[in-house]
Parts: sequence; structure tokens; C-alpha cells
Amino acid sequence: MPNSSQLSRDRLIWMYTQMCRIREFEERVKRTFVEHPGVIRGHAHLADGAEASIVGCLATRQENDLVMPSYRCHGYPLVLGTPARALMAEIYQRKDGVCKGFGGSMHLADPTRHFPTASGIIGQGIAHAAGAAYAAQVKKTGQVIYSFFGDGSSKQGAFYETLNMAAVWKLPVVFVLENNEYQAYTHVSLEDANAKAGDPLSQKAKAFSIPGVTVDGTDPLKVYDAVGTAVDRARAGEGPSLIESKFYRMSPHGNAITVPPVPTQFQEHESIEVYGNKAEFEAAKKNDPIGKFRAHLIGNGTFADADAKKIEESVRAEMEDVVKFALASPLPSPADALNYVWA
Amino acid sequence: MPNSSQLSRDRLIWMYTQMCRIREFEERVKRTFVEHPGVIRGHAHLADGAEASIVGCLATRQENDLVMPSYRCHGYPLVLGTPARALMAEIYQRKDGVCKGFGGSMHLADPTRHFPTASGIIGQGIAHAAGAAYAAQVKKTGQVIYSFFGDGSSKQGAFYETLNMAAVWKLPVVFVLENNEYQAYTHVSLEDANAKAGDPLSQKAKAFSIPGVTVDGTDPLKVYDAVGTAVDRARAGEGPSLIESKFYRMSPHGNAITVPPVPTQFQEHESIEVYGNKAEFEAAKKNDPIGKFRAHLIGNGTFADADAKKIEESVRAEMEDVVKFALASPLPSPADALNYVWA
Amino acid sequence: MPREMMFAEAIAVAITEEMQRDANVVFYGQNMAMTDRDPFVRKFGKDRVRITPISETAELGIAVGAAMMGLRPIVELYMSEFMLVAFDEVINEAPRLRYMSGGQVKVPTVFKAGFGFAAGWAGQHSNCIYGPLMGIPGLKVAVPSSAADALGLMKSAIRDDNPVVYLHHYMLMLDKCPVPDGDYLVPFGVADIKRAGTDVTIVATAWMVKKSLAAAETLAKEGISAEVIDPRTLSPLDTKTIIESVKKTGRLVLVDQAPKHASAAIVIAGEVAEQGFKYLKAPVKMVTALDTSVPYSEPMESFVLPSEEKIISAVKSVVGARVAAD
Amino acid sequence: MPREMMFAEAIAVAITEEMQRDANVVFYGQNMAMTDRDPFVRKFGKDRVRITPISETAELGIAVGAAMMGLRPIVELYMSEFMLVAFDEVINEAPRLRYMSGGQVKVPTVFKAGFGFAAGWAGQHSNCIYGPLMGIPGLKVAVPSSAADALGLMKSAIRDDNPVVYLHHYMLMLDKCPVPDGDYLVPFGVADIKRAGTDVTIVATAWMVKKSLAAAETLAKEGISAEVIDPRTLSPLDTKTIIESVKKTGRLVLVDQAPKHASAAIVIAGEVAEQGFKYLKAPVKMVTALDTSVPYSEPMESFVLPSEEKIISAVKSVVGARVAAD
Ligand SMILES: Cc1ncc(C[n+]2csc(CCOP(=O)(O)OP(=O)(O)O)c2C)c(N)n1
Ligand SMILES: Cc1ncc(C[n+]2csc(CCOP(=O)(O)OP(=O)(O)O)c2C)c(N)n1
Ligand SMILES: [Mg+2]
Ligand SMILES: [Mg+2]
Repeated sequence: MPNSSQLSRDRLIWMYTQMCRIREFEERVKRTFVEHPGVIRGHAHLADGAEASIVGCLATRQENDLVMPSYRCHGYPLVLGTPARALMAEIYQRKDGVCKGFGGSMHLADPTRHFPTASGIIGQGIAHAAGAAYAAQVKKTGQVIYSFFGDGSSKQGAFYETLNMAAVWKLPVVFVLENNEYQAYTHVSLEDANAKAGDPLSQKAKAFSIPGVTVDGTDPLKVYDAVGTAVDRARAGEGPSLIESKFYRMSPHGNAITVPPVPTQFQEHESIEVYGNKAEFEAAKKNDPIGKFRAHLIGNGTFADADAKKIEESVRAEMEDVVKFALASPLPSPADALNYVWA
Repeated sequence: MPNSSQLSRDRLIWMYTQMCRIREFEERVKRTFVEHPGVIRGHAHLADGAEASIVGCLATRQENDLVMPSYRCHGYPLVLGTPARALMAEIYQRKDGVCKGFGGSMHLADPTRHFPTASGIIGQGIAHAAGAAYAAQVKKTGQVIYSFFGDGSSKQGAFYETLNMAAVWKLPVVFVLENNEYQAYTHVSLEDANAKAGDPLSQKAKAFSIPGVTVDGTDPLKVYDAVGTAVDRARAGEGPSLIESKFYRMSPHGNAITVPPVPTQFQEHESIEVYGNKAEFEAAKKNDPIGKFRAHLIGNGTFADADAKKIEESVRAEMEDVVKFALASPLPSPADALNYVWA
Repeated sequence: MPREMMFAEAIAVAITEEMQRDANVVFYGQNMAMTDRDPFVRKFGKDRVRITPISETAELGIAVGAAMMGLRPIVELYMSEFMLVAFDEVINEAPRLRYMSGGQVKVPTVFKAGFGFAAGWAGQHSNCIYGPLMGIPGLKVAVPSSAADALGLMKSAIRDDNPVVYLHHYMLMLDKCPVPDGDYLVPFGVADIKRAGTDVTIVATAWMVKKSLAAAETLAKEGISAEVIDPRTLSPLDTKTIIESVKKTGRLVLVDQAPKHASAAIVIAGEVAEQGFKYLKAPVKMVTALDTSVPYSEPMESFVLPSEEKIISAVKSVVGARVAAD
Repeated sequence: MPREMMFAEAIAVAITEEMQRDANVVFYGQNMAMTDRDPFVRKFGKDRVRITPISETAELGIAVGAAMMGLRPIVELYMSEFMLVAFDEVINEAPRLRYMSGGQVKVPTVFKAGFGFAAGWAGQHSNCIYGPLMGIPGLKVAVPSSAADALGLMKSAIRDDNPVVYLHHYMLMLDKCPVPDGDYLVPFGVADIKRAGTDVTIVATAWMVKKSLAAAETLAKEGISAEVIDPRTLSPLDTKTIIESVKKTGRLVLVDQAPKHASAAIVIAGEVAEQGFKYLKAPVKMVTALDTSVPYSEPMESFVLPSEEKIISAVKSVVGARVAAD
């Protein structure tokens, strides 16, 4: 049984550090649209707000467990150990990018660090994760697969089909439904029948007779315990679980969709931009997972304010270097495009 | 509130008669493969075993309510009043067929009698039914739409996506999951996570926060009550329900799939042919909905054995005529094929 | 007096006008009509204008069912690839139900989606999916290249009694042009000669029309007169106008943003090889995307896609062939 | 010593041999492997051979995920149209993930399905869906026309490191032919000249190869020598062999069971119009299904589909053109 109260001081500090790294990385991505227009193309989706959920989940990982996120995929590889330079370089279209400039923000991948790929099409990655779990089962590797997807994505057929098959096949996979209250510009209450009825989305687990749990995704320790239980279950061969991790996406869905050469940027959060609900956004800001965890760790004596500041400083320095590196990295040659079509 | 104990004698006899008509029609379809090889092409799926469920459902209908079945669609139009001649003629590829020979067994349609179409692709008809319900809602027709589909079909993404949307939009539709224990050759326990766990399939309703009820589909009166409640709810604007109607498919999935000119026929039921489980099949035969309803009606004095025999005789005569008519009906002209591509 | 209109605006105007004209037209999709302040919701109410979950199969299936029962649904799909998770509805339901029912029902619905976003959207969001839609009897496909066509084709699509896939190109959404006043409809199956010419016929769609016209401009300066034709609908396809042009020019260059074997270009090339062979004085030449997925990084993306330069050199290669032959 | 084998058997033998050779090959799908008595389950166990629900998106998505992690899944889909509910996996996931990851993963999986069942299966179950699959970089498409090719192409498909759609024609499943002994592989991208000839080139796939060979037989009696070519894989497409043949015959008839604009025929016609134009002595001629869905009733179904007679008259029309031209 996972027990977050037994996490070592080092581990807790590691968790806080990773959360800060994600936040700072995403801030730098966002700033890039202002400071270096045109450097990021297409559509970039940020994980600010999700840090506690991501880190709480991945803190339960064992060495070879796989992580399969959606297109909102910057956070996970940072925690898995992919150099932030290679991630930013990818987002900046560079040759040194983790996908050599072929994928971009929505399609990061680092299979050597247990992050096989990300799909930009809603729901499909959930099936891919179950497939990886099937491979683990057949090959008896003992791996557990973490499948991440959004509240909106749980309205795609692939989600239901996959959870049923994973349950029938007892696949070693944990389905983490990241309920950040929005699917793009749509509030979850407008498109999810459970949410509209005031029921938790984890109730969908009943359709597959598997455990369904809702957890406060702004608290990495609660996430650790809930997901850890599901991971143990999966590793023991008892099959999948559905965890609804509830948190709030702090940035808008992505940079505004424009037609070049009209510049694109991040606008205000949809709660304000679309719904005129500033109160909702302010409340979420007060509940920021990073501030809360920082206060918690200081409160229980894990570290002092000065230690936290040191971490935050080093993270800022890391990401400053990362941006410099990525800007300096060369663009791919045009004809590189002919590579990797066929295996 | 629907109450089957208040059904009139006439109505009960009508229900029994319709059940007999479905059974006899399907028997004649089946016999055709032996008596007139080649007359039926492609794949035909029979409704024997489903009579109580079909008739119990449709007995709750009001005048303009729509019926949207899957490819296993012979039974419903018989109850709706489509001439059996036109149905058999369609299955026999004839010009007098209800679809003029364009559709065949899997794609019957009689929109004038409130049966718009049937799709041969699993799950899609569920969405079409919700669409008809959306039209009814926008046009404020007061119609309720009956959506029929199998246990296996509830594993297709379209099922889940549609039920969620129907719930959010509060569409006037009743989803009848006909659990006949098999999807083609696959027993439901091999492919459905609820079934594998021993839970009812109606539990899937929880994923949409709508009512989910399991009913004995071999008893038309129980079906009447359960579906009637759901129909009332839908008509009142309170949205959809999921009814799991449990019965047993008496014939195999369909005629054997062969390559012409190798003749095709109905073989033994999969319980025997595939699983070697004769006991299961014998138990189902003992529980035959027609025999049970007949005994019930005689038992409560609705009619006497002789009355029942008279009904059965007239049904046999009707279907004898139907087969003759369909055999005598001309085939379409080849170039008729150019019609109806474009509206 | 023609109005100046942006492409995106023209589509909205067409939908608005048709919704005003016919109460059976409904309009829904993801991430639209979020609040009561939405202009369509304000005009037409929450029954006819709705927001949906990310459930393309249900969205399209509901459109098909509703269309059979007398509505004329327009489904907003945003990016054309999102149709792929529901492709059965697009090519195996909407266009087949009428036929299978022996003509008893009709399915008037419009599946609207943007496509071809060549701006770093990478492998899954930048594609042209009209190829697979061209050979489906019962399905129509409209691909406007100007605001005027966008408006006129959308109006025709909504009034059409058949299912229509309406594809608008992302890179054109801000382009402006004059749109004729009044109830302006562009008929389906009628190609438009966007520029008249005598030396070579260029056939192109959507963004490629713009690139082809630019190429034609440059070529004109070098004394080569190119005729640029936009089929406007890929189904029905106006092969006749194309062949008439080839009869005059004897040369055909086909420009298409899709990889060659997924393109409309190769279908048209095949038709001309069959029906217009005798007019050809040179081999048909195709300018399509290279056979790769679309890469994220700009230099690679540009390398893969057709460009004005590639069109110009293709034209020169077939016109050069004349010099040899004549 | 070649073994006589039925088409259906040849596929099963290929899968069995490859599963014996490589423990990473797994095989699953609907309505297969129901019990422990299933021959594949008996040989390879319940981990590697499984039954699935009617969940094509999950089935194919799981194959893609498992393939990335080192398995080589074969998914049994029965009828090719069932792929349409999961088409995103076929054309927008399996073939794109490698490219988008900058070559870091590969997706070796086989999507196996029957197609073209011309036996009263009506509008939704009788189609040919290879057209939309031909232009997807990263995706291969195999379409055998004989038991030998069925076996050899399946083995190549399983060993290929790319996703492969393997389509076998229902009407051929009971046909027998000799299959070479041993570990027999048919390479991808190599067309097969099924019958040599000098007057006209006929290119056909699957069932249409059989019909074309029958037509060639009849034509031979009338003194017309037809060469019949089967591309065997539609991606990669062996355009070279076809053009070599056209160089010799000067005439090209393309036979395809799909409607014209959904056919492989028109893609090949387009390629020849571009690359083989100078060898053509007559217009290319296509014999395809008419532009309708497939109707249920036999007389209408036959009317719509290509037949030996239609092939013969198409050949005569292009050979007749020679008489005029030569
Ligand atoms: C099949 C499909 N439909 C629509 C989209 C467009 N789309 C991209 S992200 C997104 C919202 C997803 O919301 P959610 O699942 O809640 O994840 P989040 O972005 O909140 O992390 C949508 C609709 C898509 N990528 N794929
Ligand atoms: C998308 C799709 N996949 C597979 C099939 C093949 N198929 C036809 S009927 C059937 C079984 C359906 O079982 P169920 O839903 O239980 O209905 P029943 O036949 O028992 O009435 C299958 C798998 C199909 N028609 N469509
Ligand atoms: Mg979300
Ligand atoms: Mg069933």
C-alpha cells in the first residue's frame, strides 16, 4: 500500500522541484510567444495547474513503467528525466529537439525514458496506452502503464472501448482522467452527463466494473496515495482503475489559433475570456498546487522558505539556459523531412 | 405510469399475435435457405427469442413514435404494420420489397410506418436514433424514439458517445439494450466487463447519470412496464433511459457465411456449435417467450387453448401467403441500380 | 453591389442567411455556442444552435438521424481529421442510407471542417482528406478557394438534399474578396475558370488555387499564358470544363496539397487520361505534397508542400515539351 | 514441391508460421479464439491469441500501442468497412507516430480484413476501401489475388516494420492454387505479371485479376494478346512494371471493383498519364464499378460491378483505337 506519509524528505523535495520545473518550463513556453514570436508554431498546450497531479502520479512509478500522455505533454518527460533542453528545442522546431523537429509541442516523445509517443487526436492515446499494457502483459515485464487524458477526452468512444477491453483483459494500466474543468473552451458541465448531474466523472468506472476514484489533483500526496493504490492493483494483475484527478488548468487551452502571419499568443483563461467568470479563475489561483505544496512542506518542516527559494532559483536558471540552448539550436534541413516515413 | 395489468384483453391478444407473427416470419426466412436456396443473399439475422421484448416495447408506443433497430430488424416492422409481404419480398431481393431490393434483410426501412432505416454497422444506429430524437425535440413533435441494439453493440464507442449526448441534451429516446447473451459467436461474458464481473449491463447507465434498468425480456408484460416508464420519462422531457432486456437468441447469429456458389444455411446455435454447451440451449428453449406468454394468457383466462391455436393457424396462413407472394414478385431490372444514389 | 468579405465571415453569413430562411437548419459542434452571448445562439436559440462534447461519431450520427427526420444539420468539426474517428458516418452511413432504403429517406446534412493548416500543426492536423471522399456515391464534397465561393457553396450545401462535406482551407480564412449581393449561390459540379489562358491548364483546389494564380502571374511575365481552373466541388467533379480547357491548351498541370496518391489531382489526371487523351500534347504533370507526413518544423514543412516555384517549374516542363513536339 | 492450398488456408498458414518464428507476433479480433479448442489458442496460448469486443478503435489502438512496445500484432477485422469506425487509427495514428517522433518508434502491425463481398451484402459490407489507404505515407497496403500471394504477402506484412493493411477478397477465399514450399515470402512493391501479352496491358487487383485473366483467355481466342498485371501491393505501388508493360503494348485497361474515383485504377491511370504518356497509343480505359452503392438484389449488383464482358469490350475499344492510329 502506498503511503505518502512515508515519503522521504529527499523525495518530497524532489517532488516540489519537479513541480517547479514544470511550472517554469511552461512559463517560458508562454513567454516565448511574446519574446520570440514565430519561434513556436502550431498549437501548444501548457500543464500549469497540473503539476501536483503529474508529479504525484509519477512519484509512484517504478523504473520501467511507461507514461502515455495526450498532446498536453510537456510536463511528464520533464519528470521522467528528458533534458528540458531537448523538449524546448523540439517546441522551437530545432534539430536538437527530442523529435528532431518532426513533432512539436503536441507530439513529444522520448521512448528511451519510457515516454513512447503522444497523439494529438482525442482519445486515441488511451488505446495506445492499453496496447503498451498488453505488450507488458504478454512479455511479462512487470511494467505498469500510466495513461493520461482530459475530462473532455472521456467523451470520445476510444475511452470507453479501451476501458472495457482493459478491464476484460485485466491489463496493467492506470487511467488518469485529468479533470481540469475544461475541454478547450467548453466547461465540463456543458458536455459531460455526470458533471451536469453533479456526479463525479470517476463514476464512469461503473460501466466497466473497475475501481473509480476521484482525488484532489492539487495535492500531490493525495494523488500519490490514490494512484499508488491503482498502480499496486495493476501490477498485481488485478487490472485497471480509473482515477479522476481534479485540478484547474491555469492557462488557456492553448495559444490562440490564428492564420500566419498574424501573430499568436496566449490570451486570458476561458473562464474570463469566454464565460466572464473572473471569480472562478481567482479561486483557482488561490488554490495553486505549487503554493499549497510549498506551504505544506515548510509547515511540516521538510524545508525552510530559503531552501524553497533556492530550488526555485535553480529551476529558473535551468530554464533560462534551456531557452538559450533551444534558440541557438539549428533548424532542421528542409530535406530532412524525407526521413522516418518508413521503418 | 404504464401498468401491464391494465392492458385490455384485445391488446394482450394483439401482443400474442404479433409475437407469433414474428416467430413464424423468421421460421419462414430460415426455411427459405433450405427450400429455396439462393433466394436470400448476404446475411440474414433472425429475431426468434426476441418476440416478447420487441412486442412488450412496441406495445408502449404512441402513434408517431419512431423505431430504430439494428440490422436484426425483421421483427419491428411486422409489429408496426408494414405488410409482411413487402418485408419478405425485400429479403427475397424483389421489386415489391419494402426497399425495392436495394437493402435486403439487414437494411429494411419503412419510414411511412415510423421505421426510418437500419444500419448494418454496429452502434451507428444508436446515434441515428438520438438524431431522430433531436429532430423531435427541435420540432416539438412529442415523439419518443425507441433505439434497439445488442449487447455486443454496447461495446462500440458510438453507444457511449451517444448516451452521453442524449443525457446532456435530454433527448426523448429510450435505449433498449437487447442482451441475447451473444454477439455473433462470442458469449457476452467474454467481451463485456460488466458481464465478466457478474454485474448487469444496465450499470453502464451510471456513466451517463441516467436510469438503468434490467428487465426479463422473455416476459412482454415486464418489458412493457419497464420500457413504459422510460417512455413516459422521455416524453416528459426528462431525457433518456437505458433498459437492458435479457433474453436468448434462439437461432444462430445468421446464416453461415459462405462464398457463392457454396450454399448457405442456418446451422446449430453457437452455444452448441462453438461452445458445446447443449444444456444452455435447452434451458433457453424451455424458457421460450412465446410458450410462456401463451400459458400465462390461458392461465389468467385471456383466451383458451383453442383461441391460441386459431391465432397460430392464421399466422401460419399469413406467412404461407407471404412466401408465395415474395417468390412470385419480380426481380428488379439491372439498371434500376442507378436510382436513388442522389436525392 | 458586391460586398467585400473575409472567407471566415462569408461562411458565417451563409449559415446565418440559411438559418433565417429555413427553420429546419440547425448548427452544432464542439467549442461553439458556449454561452447565451454567442451570436448564433442569440439569433436562433439553444434548440437550433448547440455545443457538443468531443464525440464526433455521435455528433455526425445524430446529424444523420436528424436529417432523415427533416432537419438540415450543419456540424462544425473544426479540423477535417477529426472526421476520421467517425469516418463510418461520413462514407458508410450518410451517403448509403438513402440508397439502401430504396430512396425512401434523404440525408441533407453538412459536415463542415477546416483543413490543410500549414502552420506547424504537424502530422495529424495538417492533412487534406478530400481524396477518400471523392469516390463515394451519394456524398458531395465542396472545397471553396475564395470568400465568394465559400459563401455560395455553403448555401448550396445547406440546401442540397444529400450529405455534403464542406472543407474550408485554414490558410485562406482571412483572405478577402468581393461577394455578389443578394441570395448568392454557387452551383455544385461547376468548375470556375479563375484565370483564362492559352498555353497550359492548371487545375487546383483551395489554397493551391491562390498559389497557382500567383504562379500564373509570374509565368505571364515570362510569356506563358496559364489557365487556372478550380473545380470548387470534388464530387460532383466537373471534368468537362477541365477537358475543354485541355482541348485548348494541350497541357495539364495539377496542383494539390495532398500526397500524390491521396490527391484530387491524380483522380483528375486519370479522368483526363481516359477522356481527354487526344488533346494532350505533353504528359500530365502533378505538383503535390511529397510522400511524407507533414513535419512540424517550418523548413521541412515548406520543403514537403507544393510552392509557387514548384508550380512554375512544372508548367515550364510541360510547356517546354511543346517546343519539342510542335 | 509446391503445395496446393486454398486462399483462406494460405493466410492461416502464413500467420501460423510467423507466430512460430517470432514470439512477438500476436493475433486477435472479434469472434475468433472463442474457446481453448481454437487451433491458434491451442498452439500459441491465450496471451498471444485473443477474442475482442466489437471495439475496433480500441482493437486497432491497442495494436498500435503494443507494436510500439515490441509486439507485432495482427488484428482480424473480418470486413474491411469495420475499419471505418476506427479510421483515425489506420490513417492518422499507425502511419504517423514514427514520423512525428522523429523516427524514435516503429509500429509493426497488420490490419487484416476481407473485402468486396459481392454476394448480397448490400451497401455497407461490399466495398473496396483501398483507395483511401493508398496515399498515406507510412502505411502499406497488400491485396493478394491468389493463395500463393496471400501466403507470401501475409508473411511479408507480419515481418514489415511498418503498419500494413492486408485486404483479402471474399470471393477468392475458396480458390486454390499451388504455393511454393518453404519460407515463401512475396516482396512488397513488386507487381506480378499474371499473364504475358503484347497487345494491351490490363492492371487489376484481387477478384478483378481473376476476371481479367478470364477475359484475357477469351480475347486470346479472338487474337488479342493481353498482359495481365497485379500490383499485389497498392502501397508501395510498382508503377515501373506497369509502365514497362505499357511501353510494350501501348494500351492500358484498368480494372477495379471500386467506383471510379475511389479506385486504385484511377491512381494508376494518373501515374501513367504522367510517367508513361509517351508510350500510350490510345486513351487509358477504366473498368470500374458504376457510381452507386452496391445494391442487394443480384441483377442490380451484377449490373453495377465490373464483369468479364465489360473488360473484354474495354480492351476491344482501346485495341480498336490502334487500328485507327497505326
Ligand atoms: C477527435 C478530436 N476531436 C477534437 C479535437 C480538438 N481538441 C484538441 S484538444 C481538445 C480539448 C481536450 O480537452 P480535455 O480532454 O479536457 O484535455 P485538456 O486539454 O483539458 O487537457 C479538443 C476538443 C481533437 N484533437 N481530436
Ligand atoms: C463496426 C462493426 N464491427 C463488426 C461488425 C460485425 N457484426 C455484425 S453483427 C455483430 C454482432 C452484434 O452483436 P449484438 O450487438 O449483441 O447484436 P445481436 O446480433 O446479438 O442482436 C457483429 C460483430 C459490424 N457489423 N460492425
Ligand atoms: Mg480538460
Ligand atoms: Mg447480442
